[in-house]
Amino acid sequence: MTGMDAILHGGLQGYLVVALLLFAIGLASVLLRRTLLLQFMGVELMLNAANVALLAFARSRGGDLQGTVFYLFIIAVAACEAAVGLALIIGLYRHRDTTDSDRAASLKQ
Amino acid sequence: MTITPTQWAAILPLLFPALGACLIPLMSLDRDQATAKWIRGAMYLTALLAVAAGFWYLTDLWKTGAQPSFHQLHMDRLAQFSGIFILVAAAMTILQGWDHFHQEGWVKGETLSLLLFSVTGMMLFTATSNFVTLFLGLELFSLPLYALVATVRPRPETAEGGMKYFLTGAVASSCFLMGGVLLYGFSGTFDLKAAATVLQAQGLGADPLVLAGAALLLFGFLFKVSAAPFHQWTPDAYEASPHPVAGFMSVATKGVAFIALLRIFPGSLSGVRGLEAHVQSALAILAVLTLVVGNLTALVQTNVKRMLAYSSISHAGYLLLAFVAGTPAAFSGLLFYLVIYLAMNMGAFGLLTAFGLQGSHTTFEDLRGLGWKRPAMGFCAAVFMLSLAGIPPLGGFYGKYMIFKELVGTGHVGLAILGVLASLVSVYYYLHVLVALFLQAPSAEAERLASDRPAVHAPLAGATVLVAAAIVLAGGFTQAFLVQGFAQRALQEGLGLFR
Amino acid sequence: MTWLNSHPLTFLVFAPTLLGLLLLALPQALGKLTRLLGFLGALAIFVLSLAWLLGRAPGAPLAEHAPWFTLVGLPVDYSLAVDGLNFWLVILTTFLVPLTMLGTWNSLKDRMGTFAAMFLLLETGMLGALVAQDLFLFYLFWEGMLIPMYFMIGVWGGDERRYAANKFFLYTLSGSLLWLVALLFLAGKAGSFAPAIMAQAASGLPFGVQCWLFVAFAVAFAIKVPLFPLHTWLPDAHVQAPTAGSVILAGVLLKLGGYGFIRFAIPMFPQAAMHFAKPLALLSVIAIIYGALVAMVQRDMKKLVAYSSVSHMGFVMLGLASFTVIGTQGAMLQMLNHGISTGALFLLVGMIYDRAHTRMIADFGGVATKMPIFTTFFIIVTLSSIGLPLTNGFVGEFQILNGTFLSGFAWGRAYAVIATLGVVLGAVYMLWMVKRVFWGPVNPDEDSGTQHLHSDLNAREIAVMLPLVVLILWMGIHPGTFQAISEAPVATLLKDANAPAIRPLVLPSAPLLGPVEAAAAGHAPASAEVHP
Amino acid sequence: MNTYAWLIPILPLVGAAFNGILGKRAGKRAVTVVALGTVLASLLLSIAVFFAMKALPDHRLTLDLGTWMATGSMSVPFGLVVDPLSGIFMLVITGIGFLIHVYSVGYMHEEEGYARFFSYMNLFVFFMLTLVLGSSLPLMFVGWEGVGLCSYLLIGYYYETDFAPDAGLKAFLTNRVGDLGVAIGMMVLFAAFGTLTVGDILVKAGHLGPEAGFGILTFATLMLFVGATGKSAQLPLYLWLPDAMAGPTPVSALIHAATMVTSGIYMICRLAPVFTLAPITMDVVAWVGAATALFAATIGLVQRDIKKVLAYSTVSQLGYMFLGLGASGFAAGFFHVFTHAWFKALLFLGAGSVIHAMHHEQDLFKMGGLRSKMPLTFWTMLAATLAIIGFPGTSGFASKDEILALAYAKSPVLWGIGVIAACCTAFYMLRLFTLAFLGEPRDHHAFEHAHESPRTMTWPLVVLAVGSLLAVFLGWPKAFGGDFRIEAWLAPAITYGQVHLAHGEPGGAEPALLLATISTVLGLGFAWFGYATYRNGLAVAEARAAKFPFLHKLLLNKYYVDEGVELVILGPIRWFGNLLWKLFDVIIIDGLGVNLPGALTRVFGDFTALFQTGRVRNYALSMTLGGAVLLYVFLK
Amino acid sequence: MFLAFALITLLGALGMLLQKNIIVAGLCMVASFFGVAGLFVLLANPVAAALQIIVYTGAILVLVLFVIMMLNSHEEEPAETSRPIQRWVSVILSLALAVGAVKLVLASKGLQQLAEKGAAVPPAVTLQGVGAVLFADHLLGFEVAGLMLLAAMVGAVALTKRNL
Repeated sequence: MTGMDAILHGGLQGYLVVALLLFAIGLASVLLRRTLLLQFMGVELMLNAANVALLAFARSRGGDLQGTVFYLFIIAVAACEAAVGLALIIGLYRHRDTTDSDRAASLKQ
Repeated sequence: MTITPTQWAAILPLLFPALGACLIPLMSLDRDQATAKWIRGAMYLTALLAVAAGFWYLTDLWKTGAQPSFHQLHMDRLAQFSGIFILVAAAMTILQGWDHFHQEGWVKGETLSLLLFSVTGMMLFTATSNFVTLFLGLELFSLPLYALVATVRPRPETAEGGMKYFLTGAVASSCFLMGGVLLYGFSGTFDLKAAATVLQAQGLGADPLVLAGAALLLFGFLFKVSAAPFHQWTPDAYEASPHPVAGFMSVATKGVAFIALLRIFPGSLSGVRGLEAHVQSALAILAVLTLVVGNLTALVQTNVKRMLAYSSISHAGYLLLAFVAGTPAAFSGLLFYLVIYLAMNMGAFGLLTAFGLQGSHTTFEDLRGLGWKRPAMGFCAAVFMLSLAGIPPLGGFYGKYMIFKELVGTGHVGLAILGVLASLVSVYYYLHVLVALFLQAPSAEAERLASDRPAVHAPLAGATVLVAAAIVLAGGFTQAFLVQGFAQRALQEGLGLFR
Repeated sequence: MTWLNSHPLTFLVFAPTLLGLLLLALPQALGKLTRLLGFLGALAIFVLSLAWLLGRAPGAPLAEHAPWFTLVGLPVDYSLAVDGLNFWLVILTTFLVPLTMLGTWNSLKDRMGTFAAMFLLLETGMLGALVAQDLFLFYLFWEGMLIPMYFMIGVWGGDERRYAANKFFLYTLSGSLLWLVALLFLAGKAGSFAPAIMAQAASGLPFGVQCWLFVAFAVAFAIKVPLFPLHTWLPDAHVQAPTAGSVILAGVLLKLGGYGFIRFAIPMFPQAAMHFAKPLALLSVIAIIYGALVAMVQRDMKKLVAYSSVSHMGFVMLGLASFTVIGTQGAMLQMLNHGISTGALFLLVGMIYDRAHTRMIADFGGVATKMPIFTTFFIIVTLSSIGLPLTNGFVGEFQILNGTFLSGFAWGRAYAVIATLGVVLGAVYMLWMVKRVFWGPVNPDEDSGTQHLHSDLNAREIAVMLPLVVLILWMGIHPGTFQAISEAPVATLLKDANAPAIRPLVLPSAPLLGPVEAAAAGHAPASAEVHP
Repeated sequence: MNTYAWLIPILPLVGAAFNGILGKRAGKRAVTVVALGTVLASLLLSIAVFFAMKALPDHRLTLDLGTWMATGSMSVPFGLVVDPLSGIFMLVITGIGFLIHVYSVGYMHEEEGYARFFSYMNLFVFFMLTLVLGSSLPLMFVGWEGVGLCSYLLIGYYYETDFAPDAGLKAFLTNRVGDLGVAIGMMVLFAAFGTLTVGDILVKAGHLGPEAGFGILTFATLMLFVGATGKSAQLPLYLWLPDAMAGPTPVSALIHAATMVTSGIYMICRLAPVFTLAPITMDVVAWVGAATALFAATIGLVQRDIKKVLAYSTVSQLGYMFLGLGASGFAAGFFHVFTHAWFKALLFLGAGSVIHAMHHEQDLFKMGGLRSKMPLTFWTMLAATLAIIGFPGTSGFASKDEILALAYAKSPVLWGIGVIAACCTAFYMLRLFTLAFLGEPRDHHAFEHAHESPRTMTWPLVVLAVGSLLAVFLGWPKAFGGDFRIEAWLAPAITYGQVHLAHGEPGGAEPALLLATISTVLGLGFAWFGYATYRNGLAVAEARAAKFPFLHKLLLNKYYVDEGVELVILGPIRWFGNLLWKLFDVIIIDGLGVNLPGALTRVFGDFTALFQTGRVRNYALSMTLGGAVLLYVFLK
Repeated sequence: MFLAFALITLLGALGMLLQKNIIVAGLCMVASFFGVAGLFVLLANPVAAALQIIVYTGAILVLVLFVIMMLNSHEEEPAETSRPIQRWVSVILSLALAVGAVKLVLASKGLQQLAEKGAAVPPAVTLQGVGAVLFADHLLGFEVAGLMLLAAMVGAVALTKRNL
């Protein structure tokens, strides 16, 4: 299978492309969106991208269970990040009444 | 599933703070505790005890020379070194926080608990070369810190600082994760040392995705050491957080990130040929950028905490130069530098607490004349600032001395000259603190602080500052002992350098 | 006691620190008592230094050596020694410290104990730098001096003290940091910080590298000297510093620059030093003339004296750049001279400032009428400063000029002749200042400085000035006391450095002057220089 | 006896120290005793040493008192040399010095700074003796600068006035310019001869052929001569001497007439063999001397201040001496120093006596008719005036004639200038004398109170007057059939160590006699002219001056040299110093070199701080950029 | 099949990136996560697919949407100032990253080898197998994950608890 074929036909390369594009979109939403919640979702996307890559690799290594275990941990991390992140966003909202990250810019210089 | 005594030995140092972290929130369940001082005391004592137990255990381990391990956790000399480093920082933070958190309107135990969680994570982070554990350690120490930054909820900017730290940190750890996953994918193992062997054996060392993975891994570390351009969260987070927490972050985060960086890149991944050169050239560029940005921006700060934040960025630049030199001597210089840096930066942030500066009252104006009002603290301030500036014979000088010596020795004279010029610039803003403390007439705030409180405002904070100053001063005379007795042994026996 | 006998230099260097720390620890309420304690301690140190240095057996070197530590593969030795090159500078330092304390007894109103402590810490730095025989050790003391001086200027200084203190600190640090890089480079090559070993390593390097290293050394030292055009920190530092700071700055700190040249820069890189002799000498000559011209138009007495320092230290550098025994010896003496004379001038300016609270020349006039004793001392010191024969200033300048004129370099003669102009200009600015301050009718302005002078020098101040005057005359009449000890080391140093032989003028025809007579005519004790 | 010769300079030093430190407490009597006693002791010792020296076979007494400076090839001893040259000088200094000390007791007795005055005077004697007796050039330089210092202190004696300190400063600084020359000259001689001891230099110079003189030695001697012009007030460094009259009159007599100002001549005589080797220098000496003699004499014609007249006269007479030296007449020049010391000291002391009598009135136009009031002063002044105008038979006649004869041998033009200067001298001296002592009193109030001076002041006058007249016997000019004995006396000193020293040979007797007669007659004629002009008051002179208003004004303002110096030299130097300070130091070095980098660093800091926008998106972006850089570096 | 899930995933993510309405963006995110779960099924990993839906979609995203509702901001607030530089640099960087990613994947020889070597479909991952590995090899990780969850809880409480 050549490269492009592999991508289109669900080879390892295809999963990696999906993962990396997902990663890029996640990063782009952190960079381009101003709404903190969406930026946070971008981060979740980035984590998911890693997940896709991880499990694709695990599969091509003969269904390596280590990968799935690590996936479990990543989910736990994502959950923890969600808890802390959302708490921070709520805390910010209470003080500033906004979820726009550009408006929360009093610390600078 | 039984755990052998050696395995216990490996995890006990982590278990103590973890246990403390779990216990303390339970203590703060009582609703009326705001009035019950003894509960507060008990919480602090528990935290201290947890830290002290870990410290005691680790020093004991150091003395015996054993390097036990538990699964992916290797409590080798380097891990013991960094464990001691972290625990000392934590102890200082707790002592400095005793009164300070109270004044800032936050008395609950969560702060302490989070701190101890973070400590556990840090110890894990520096004690493993397995990516899974490394990542979990990173998250375990980062997540509590995100929260800690924003604990002083009455201040409006704290949540902002926490949010910034969190968001940038999450991006960085995602990148870190992606990098690790890529390395795993190509090697089939999460153990980075084994991965390096596999990659080298299969000739994948120069595969673009492997290199990209390594770069992303480095990204994560550089974020934690706050090297430019991954540094911008630093001043905001420090300014937002309570002084002791800022001190803890500046010292411990940077310290563990550097030690882990040392363990992974020149350590575990050294098996991949050619990677070292990439790392060095990338770090050379970023070190220059870090030195320039850190020092220049620090120069124009009006807020002491922000100045210290930028100064910590610039110190990351000096420390990165050790990687550029890349010799064992430079790394032992790095570890020595970290030890002194621990004392002087914890001390510097502790000064703010000890002077009784609260909230956002941390500008140079607020410091005016305080040096004379509190001579002991003023003396400490002079020691810290001059040491941070690298003026001999203080400890800070020797760290720079060793790194520059190795830089020059490996032919990077230009970088060394840039380094000394940067430290020349840094002298100016460190002196600014002394100018405010000693060379200017006391401000109204200073008069007020001096008049309505006892001589040293926060006794424990003052004490830790004094201890830190003593360490810095002593560091200027026991440098050879520290380097040979600790730094070199950590590197030699833990990492296998100096062979 | 046995420890003391075997470690006199350690004691000498660190006793001030101990004393200083003690003073810092004492409560501030004891202000005056701490001052007294500091003075007595410094005096005791002076007496001990005299006893140890003068009392030792002739020829017996006073040295201590012990390995200290090894870092990054470089051993650092705790190596101290007093020899011909630093002997009198050490005594000058221990002498000036108590004297200055006494001389500025009442100048400060607050934090006297802390000030005395800073002064003593500074003494440690200076003494340490003077006796250190290991470059790392030297560097430690060299930089260590900055800190107390910074506080002395910054805390107890004048209105612009913060600017001056920062400038002093950063200016001097900038030179020494670059120097540090050179030091590390060379030490890495040599594997040691011992000057001799480093010199050997340096001689193996390409000439271009040697030149760069020498420049790094020279710039660090030249800033301290200070050599034109690196002198601009000096006027600010001097003017803003409290009297004691100015005295010790002029008296000892500047000397360390010249001392650095003769102890390290020249012996370690003789070839490069020779290569740069001409630019160094040129800068020295410019410094001499420039300092004098700028001093001439100053309105502040202290600033005038500060610029005169630039001019005088230019002579020192000229003598060193001549690479002759006469010139170098003259430079060594001139360093002592400058320490005594300019130190005395700053003390005197301080004394009048304490009374009148102004230093502007225009605020005075007719001071002689009000303060005859003060005037007498000032005139004597002035005469020494302008190099009147039989005072110390003359001997140094005369030897420097003759040494330069005779030097083996082609430029020597022209530079010597031009530098002589500086002697004239020196008289111009000093005596013009004297005229405007001391002579003439009493300044009639009610607010003028002269009107505020109500008392002449008291016994304490006279006691401070008398030793200085005695020294001025002693050094002028019998410079041998101060020069004999450095004669042999200087000669050896120049010989080792392969300094070019002196170039006497050749008269067109000297048919009857045989070589035997010639050798007899120019008698040269222990010297590489023999006149034909 | 000889081993005590070192006491000669030291005794006055002791006196100076005593008077300077304790004088004020000890009282005037003690001060007087110490000051006079030390100088007198010194004088007696000098006489004894002088004769002891004469008894020595080579007329040369040396004394080594230890080392002063010794390093490398330089070794300078403290040593004394007494030979005829320094011996006579020593006698003049101690002798006339003693007389003037005595005179000062009377003149200064009301002064508050009595002790200070005598301390300075004693110190001056010490330095002057060091100058002449010192065995090496640096030691001579000690005296050279030392007398400059004393001159500075004594001119500025009235320090609470405005003008005296100014004059003192001017004197010192002008002298310093000259000293610069001496210093350079010493350096060159040291480099050339390898020694600074005068005797050794002379010995070595004696071995040199005449061709050695070009180049190095010419430069050295010219530099030394620059020093001489400073100390001996020659063109162009004469400026300080007229102003130096701000000091007390005895000071003018001792320092600015008899001794210090002649040290330039002494130095050239001392180094005569070296100077002789440099003919160009000798020409310069002669011409500068002649020009000074004429220049100063013309200014002297119109001055109103009695001391100023004498000051310009001194400058002029010093020019004469240099003219003699330049014509290789070392003995002649020196002889004029000797005679001049007597009569000029006398003139000054006489003037001082007049001033004292007139209550510090120095304006000649306000005097007149004092002959009757102060006869002793009148007669002694007359003797001095006759001597200075070269009245046949006086000492001045002898020395001046010898110089003119030598000048003619060198160049008739020099002789002409000399004669014109002599005529001017005769005119203004008679003008002074007439205005002061003859005619009608012009200020009656002052005249009424005028009185003869006390005895301490008058008897030195008498002694000096006798000296002025009798000194002639030391050297009756050859032109008039004398033997000019002093030349032979000095020969051992001047030709010391010489193998082939060219002697200045005056021409044959016939033209010499004729020339001498011409100059003498012309001088006497102008003397009469001066007397005639002023004997009936000022009217005639004023009428005559009105005919040449420009010339008169030019002379009255001393050719505007002071103003010119201020405009051309001092002003620009100050301007230049200010320029260096304000532009170079403050703006260029400190501003551009020091503060600008500092400010730029701050500006850069402000710039980098701009990136810290506070917006988390920007932070993430810069991180991403950093990541991109990392990826680029790794994948490159 | 792969293409369909991949497109759902990427388009859902793109929708999240571009959608103005926050709630809609959140729902796009849900779609994307479902796509990812589908991909996991294709990767013979039903355990991961199930977890993806249960934990991610079910827990985390619901939490996020809940917060969105709570904070009462459904539309993105108008920008204070336009920042074209930030926007364009970000867009360019993201595009470069995307393009670069594809190129990297194509350029990677190692990936190709790996894909060829592991082309055969392995047996599906079972919960049992995962559990065995988890408690044998990753006991430490498991404990740490537990600590981390506790820490996050404490942190969230510390940050949001109403009464201090």
